[in-house]
Amino acid sequence: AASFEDTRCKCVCDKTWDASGKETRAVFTNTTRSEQCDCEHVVKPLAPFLSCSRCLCRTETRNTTTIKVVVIFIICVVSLLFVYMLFLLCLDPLIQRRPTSYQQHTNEEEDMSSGPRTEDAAATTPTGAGPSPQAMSARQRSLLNMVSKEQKKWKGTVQEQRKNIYDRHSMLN
Amino acid sequence: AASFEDTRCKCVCDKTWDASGKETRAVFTNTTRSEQCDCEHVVKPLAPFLSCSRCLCRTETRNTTTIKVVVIFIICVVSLLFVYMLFLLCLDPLIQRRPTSYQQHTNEEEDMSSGPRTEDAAATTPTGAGPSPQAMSARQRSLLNMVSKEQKKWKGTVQEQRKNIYDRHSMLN
Amino acid sequence: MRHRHIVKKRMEGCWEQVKGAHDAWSGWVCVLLVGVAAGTCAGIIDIGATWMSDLKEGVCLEAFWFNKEQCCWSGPSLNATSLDSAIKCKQWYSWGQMISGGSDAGSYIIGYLFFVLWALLFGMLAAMLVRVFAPYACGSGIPEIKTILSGFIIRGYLGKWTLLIKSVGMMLAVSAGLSLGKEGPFVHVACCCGNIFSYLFPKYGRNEAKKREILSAASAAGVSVAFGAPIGGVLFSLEEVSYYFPLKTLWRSFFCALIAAFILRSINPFGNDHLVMFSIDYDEPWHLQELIPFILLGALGGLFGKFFIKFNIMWCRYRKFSRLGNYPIFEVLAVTFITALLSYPNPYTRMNTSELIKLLVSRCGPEDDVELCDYGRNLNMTDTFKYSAVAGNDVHSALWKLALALIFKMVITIFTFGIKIPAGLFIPSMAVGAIVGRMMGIGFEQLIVSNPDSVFFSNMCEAPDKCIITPGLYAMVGAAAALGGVTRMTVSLVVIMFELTGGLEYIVPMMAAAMTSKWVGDALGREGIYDAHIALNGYPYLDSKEEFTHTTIAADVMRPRRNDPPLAVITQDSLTVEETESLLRNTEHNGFPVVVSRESQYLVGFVLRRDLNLAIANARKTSDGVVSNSVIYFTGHVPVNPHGPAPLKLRKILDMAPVTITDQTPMETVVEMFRKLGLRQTLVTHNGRLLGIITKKDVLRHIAQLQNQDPESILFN
Amino acid sequence: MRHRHIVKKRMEGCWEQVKGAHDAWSGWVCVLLVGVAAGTCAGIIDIGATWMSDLKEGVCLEAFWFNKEQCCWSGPSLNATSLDSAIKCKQWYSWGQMISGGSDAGSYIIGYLFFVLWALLFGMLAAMLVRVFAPYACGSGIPEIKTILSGFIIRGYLGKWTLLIKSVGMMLAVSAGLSLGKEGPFVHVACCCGNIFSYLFPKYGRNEAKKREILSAASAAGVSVAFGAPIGGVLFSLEEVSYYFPLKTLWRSFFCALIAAFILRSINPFGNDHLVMFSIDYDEPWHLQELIPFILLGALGGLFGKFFIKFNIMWCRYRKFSRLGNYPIFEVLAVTFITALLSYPNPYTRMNTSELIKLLVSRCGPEDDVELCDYGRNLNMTDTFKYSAVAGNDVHSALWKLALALIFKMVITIFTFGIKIPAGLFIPSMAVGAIVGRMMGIGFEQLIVSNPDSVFFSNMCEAPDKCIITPGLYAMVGAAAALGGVTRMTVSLVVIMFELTGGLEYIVPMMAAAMTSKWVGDALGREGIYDAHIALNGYPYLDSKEEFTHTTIAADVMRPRRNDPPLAVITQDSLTVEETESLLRNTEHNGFPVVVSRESQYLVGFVLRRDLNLAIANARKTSDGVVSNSVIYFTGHVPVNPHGPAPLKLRKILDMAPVTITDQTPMETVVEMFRKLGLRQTLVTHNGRLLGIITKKDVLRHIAQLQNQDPESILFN
Repeated sequence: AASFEDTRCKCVCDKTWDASGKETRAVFTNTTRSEQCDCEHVVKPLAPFLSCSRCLCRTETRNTTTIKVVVIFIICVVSLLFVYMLFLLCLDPLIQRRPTSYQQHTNEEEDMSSGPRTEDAAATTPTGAGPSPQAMSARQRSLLNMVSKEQKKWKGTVQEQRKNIYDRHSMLN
Repeated sequence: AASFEDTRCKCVCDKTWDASGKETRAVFTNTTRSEQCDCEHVVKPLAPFLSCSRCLCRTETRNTTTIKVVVIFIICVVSLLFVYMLFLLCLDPLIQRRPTSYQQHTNEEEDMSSGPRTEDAAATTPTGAGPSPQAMSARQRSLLNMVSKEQKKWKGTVQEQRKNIYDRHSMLN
Repeated sequence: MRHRHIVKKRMEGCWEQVKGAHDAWSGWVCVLLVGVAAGTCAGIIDIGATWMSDLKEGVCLEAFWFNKEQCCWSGPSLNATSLDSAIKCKQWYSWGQMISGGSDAGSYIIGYLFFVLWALLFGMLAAMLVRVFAPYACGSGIPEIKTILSGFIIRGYLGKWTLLIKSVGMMLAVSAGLSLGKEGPFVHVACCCGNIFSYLFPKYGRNEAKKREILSAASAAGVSVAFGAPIGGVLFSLEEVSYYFPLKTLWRSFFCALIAAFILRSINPFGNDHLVMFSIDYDEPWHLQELIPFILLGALGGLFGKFFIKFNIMWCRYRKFSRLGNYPIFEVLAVTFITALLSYPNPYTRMNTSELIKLLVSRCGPEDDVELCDYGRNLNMTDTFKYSAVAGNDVHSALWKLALALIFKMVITIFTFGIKIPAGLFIPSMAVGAIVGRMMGIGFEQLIVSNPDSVFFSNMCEAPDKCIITPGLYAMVGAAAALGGVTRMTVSLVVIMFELTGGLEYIVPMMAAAMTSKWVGDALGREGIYDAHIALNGYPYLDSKEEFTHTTIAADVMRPRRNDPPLAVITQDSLTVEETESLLRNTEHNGFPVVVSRESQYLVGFVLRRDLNLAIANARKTSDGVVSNSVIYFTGHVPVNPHGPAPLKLRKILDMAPVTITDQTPMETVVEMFRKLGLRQTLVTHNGRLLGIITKKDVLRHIAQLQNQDPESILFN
Repeated sequence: MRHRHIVKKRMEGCWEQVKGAHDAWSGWVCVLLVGVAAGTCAGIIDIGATWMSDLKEGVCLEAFWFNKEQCCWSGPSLNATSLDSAIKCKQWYSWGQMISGGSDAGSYIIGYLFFVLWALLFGMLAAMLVRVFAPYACGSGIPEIKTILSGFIIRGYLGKWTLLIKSVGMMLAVSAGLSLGKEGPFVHVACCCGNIFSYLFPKYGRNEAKKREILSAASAAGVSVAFGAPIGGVLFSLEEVSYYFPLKTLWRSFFCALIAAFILRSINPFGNDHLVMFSIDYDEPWHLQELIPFILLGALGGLFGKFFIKFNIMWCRYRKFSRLGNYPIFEVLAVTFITALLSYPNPYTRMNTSELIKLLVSRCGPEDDVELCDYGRNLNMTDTFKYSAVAGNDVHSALWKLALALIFKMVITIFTFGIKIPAGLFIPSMAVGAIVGRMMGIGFEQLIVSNPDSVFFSNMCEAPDKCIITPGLYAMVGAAAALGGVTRMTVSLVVIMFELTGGLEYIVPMMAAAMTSKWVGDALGREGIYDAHIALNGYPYLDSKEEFTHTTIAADVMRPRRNDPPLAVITQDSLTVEETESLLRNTEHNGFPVVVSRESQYLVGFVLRRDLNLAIANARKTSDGVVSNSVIYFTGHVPVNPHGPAPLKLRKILDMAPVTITDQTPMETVVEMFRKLGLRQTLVTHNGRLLGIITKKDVLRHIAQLQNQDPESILFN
């Protein structure tokens, strides 16, 4: 079993050839921290005939834990997204069985156009700051309702984005 | 007589001590271009006992002609200025024997103030683009007159600067 | 009165100061958070992308979370024959090796198959995720961010889902081996972070103009983490992305960029090796006559940029208007399949593009056993790797492969940039430039090595066998030239390049190439790729770099035109609620000028459609007595009329300080005012009377008309 | 009509393009020339200054044009005992050696005497030349150039004589050994070059706004040659000097800065040694806990900056308002005498200040035999100079001398900056910071070397005798902090510092120090030294960095005030020539608004006093029939009145597009318009009627009033 250390000492030497004319290796690494990182301790034991004047040694560190945690985190995120995507694509239409409506509105007009519509548009974006008035008034309803409403809003936004990009080709070409 | 070369090879080695405990020199230079610039050619002949692994050699160039020309040019300029200054300070007042008049004007107003005065001011600056109208009309007069007029204008500018800085202390404090 | 005013000010001074300090503080905290978030995202994406990329080839069985390099990190060195025998990295198992056991041909075919399948899987996943969760996450994002920073609002473009999907999609797209980079999308990701965090601070979340300051800083952080180049990031934000870059945000942007780079460096995903992206370890001098190839490289870069932009835009236009646009996921799959199929056989296309660039810009050292470094060196010389030598056979075969890789990359990138997954352009164009540069560098090197005694090259050789030409430098210069040709960046490009490589002394070569590239590119066509995409999409973006040199005046541009119906105006004290409502119904303007009377047309102010709508609806609901024929008053004092219906006072929604110009104002000045003051509209007056209105769209249409373009292509018109 | 207009435009298009190309071309040629000139000037000044400096100590008898270093360049090395015996440089003769022959005490005294005499001679010459030929050549020049770039015009400030005298005076002043640098004045010199060359191109010479673009580029070139830092120069110009920095000039500035640096590098005054000013040859890592001393250095730098600014301004104010100001040459001589007298005994003050900085920021190598490098090193270790060691006695004595030098420099610089010779501030403040930094670095180094096993420092030592702390890095950071404290530069400072030293990896320490320094400095007082000098001189400079946060409106600021006489206006068709002339005589305004009639006050346009004056004088001279009671018409059509005197039509001098605002406009917007559009005045209207006028001076006065300053201190008021 290999050990995956966090520190190594890497020495790069000039290439030479041994007696049989074969090229010797030029890079030597050593992962035991206890020894000093110089040619005498790293290269000499392996290749006593190499001249240390042509070697350059350097300590290098990495963080294996970070890599492990991040990669596992990424796998989880991608899997979750994948499962949720499958749910949305396959099961959701079966459950809901009704066409999702969305209102088409033009983007630039929005931030200067009639008040209520703008309010509405702001509330449908996932980036909206805090709950919108409508959401506030929905406090009486159950939590489930709120979640499903949020989800519907989000779906509306996504559908509109999809419309902009995939159908009307008005953005991001 | 020393020779002042344009190229040298400079080798810097680690300090060592000779048999008598005296520090040896660490820097070796060689100005003969023909030889190669490395430890073998520069350090070894002088100090055969030094290890070349601890020496670093570098070719350096300079341009002695540039230095010579520039320094002589500077000496000339400074001398000329000095002589002219002496002339202005000592002889000029004796020759002219009349107070140089200058018109005081405030600077910001200038570039938006009444036309003729601005024209005038522009013409008095040494940076004015091309000859001013007055200078054009003076084409009939002799060259000497023109030079003396230019000089007078320049003196006016300088006197005004002097006034601003040394007397009124309104600028550059 | 005035005196009292000042005294009041002074008393407020202390409180103002506290408020001001808090305000400034919140800005700093916000950019700090943005920097930390951008750095973290970049770290995660870096690790994920390299891991997934290597997954195409094999897996580190004992610790599956390592990529190939990390897997072999602590064992015997990667690319050197051992002292005794050829010890390969034992921990890494390629798919071929695992399945076929040992046979070489079978292993190759299985490896090929897995390579293509993984690529297709990644590409498909990326395209599906983008389509299902956040369509705005596709593309590079820089054109849109430029547009947003110029004052346009795209709702949801910088949202949470976009951030998540763009990050994941970027990893998948890069891992699929497509010819795209993750550097452009980093800017988008950082801007998403900026937008999300700005909602924590009311000062920034509620004010679009203030939020743009944060976004400017965030885009600096994006480039900073993409390349590890904080200063380059700030300059990129200043030169390329930001529209208004007030100097007070310069410092904050730099702080943000630096924090992001610092966080990324602390995460230090792959150990010390990768601190500077393409770090070079040489500092050999360059010689004056080398400027000729450098300038040639610049010209080639400019040409490449021009043609790349032209064909890419052509293809995007085709996609936009043809049936191709209806099959985005199929398109991604097709491009992925072709890319994977063609790139496996050639080692220079199979490897990660940024690794390829790194290989090309570096000098051959003693530890390099690759084809490109097969030189006949005299190993008894000191500093043998500093000097050029005669190339061996392997170099020639490498040149052939590089040439093939060059053609492949050039063609495939045109089709790749614009497909509906997150995709940046920096790395592919740099790769193209670096290949051309390295090839030219090797050619020049061999020319000189074979003629060391020539008069032209005499100062480049210390001795006949000691000539210094560094092909890696040519690759670096070529990369800068190609990137400059495509993006038309200048100063920021040079700074990014030298932060990227650490080659501070090569600023003149880089500069010469970048300059030539820009000049050649501009001579062939003024637009960079981002501007071209902005124009293709018709975003309302008023370019702040182009000079407006025409002599038209405001009267030529303003609405209403000669035969148009008169301008819809509101009088300050005579219009009834009903009339106003019908005006609101019948027009679609965003706002209305308020005048003294319809006859005199003296301008009083400007009122926004939204405010007017809200105010009337509100008054109808709550105020007692406001009915359809109530008169709306925008004046300070309202005449008391006990018989008529209750008046509606709307002075508080009136903007008393609209920006006005006279009809004789040159359009040059008007354009400058729109740019510098960030106006949306300006009112045109003559002797104090209102004549018309000029909106940003009118200006854009006018400019398009003067450039003989279709003025109606401006978006959302 | 409109269509024809467009068609005409198109026909003109081609010619316009040619003209446009020529215009762009002339800009590039102009900055090229400026760059070449700035580089050449810098090369000459560099050579001259070092030569003259060394003249104080001795002369190279065989080739008098060499300074000490160049004199001994090719002989045995300077600072090493020879292999056999102590061979000193034989070509260089110190004055003491030449005159006294050999005795040590006599030689010292004669050397001292010559040192002081030469210094006095140089100082005297510099002061006299400035006084006689170009008084504007004194000082640093940066505050004035900032003011000029903000739109103010100082005639003759950038003239030929200023250039010549500033260059010569700079050499003399530096050679006199005064505590000043030649880096600030380089900016002034480069701007003079820019101004002079802009007259070769009518597009730039005739248009002040265009000329300022050239001046921006020139100031970038100035910093570029001062430090060999082209990118830092551009950022300096952007951050500190320039007021309007349109992006299109960014590229041109960079080009100019680069050409200047390239020319200077080609002149290569002193051989390869000096390519980067304070080049460092180490790239040791720094550790996280070192940030504490770095931040401490930053705080000290901020404190130093604050107190330096305070005392320097106090002294300058004293000079300005007391009798001291009447003896400028005497003052220069006195300061020179004191400086020379006190600096000779201490080697760290006797040497050139930039050499001192170079010594402090560099690492002790094998060739260094100076006191500061007296460490007890283990010479058998590989890379012994990389690791810290216990300091010897010489280091302690060097620390004492450095402390004395620090106090001396801090005090004398306060009195030096502001005397009437060319004087920059960068080098002295960097020297102060570098001394503090080096001292702190050595302290920290010794602390760690004596406690290598401590928990806090464990990660800084590979082994008990292998701790890495680089005191030179501390000096570098300290220099950045002190310079940042004095000038309040931020990004450009960091960029300059790392271009200066080549230490790309030390950007975080540098940044932390610069940031702390700026924050500490700003907490104690907002102004940098240049802003403080601008305020002291009362230049009309509208700071573009400070936010205007007050809630006043235009009506509060405009003239006429409540009790003032009404605004002097001209009616468009009723004023006679005589009335206008009397108006011109009785008022001193720079321009007059033109209104429809005195009763209605509807605004028509704006006419400049100068134009009006010229037009009337012209008409009186040439037009037939224009007499004192001719009516002046600014309207398009003039009623035919055969009986009355001939009318005077002045429509062509009328500016039909004056910038107007309403009286309710917040001053925040007004200030922004003044800054961004570079206005000199704006007219205030209400419902289309003219109410008043706001000039730049009114704005400045208003800001001064809000900051509780004396509003009447604005210059030329």
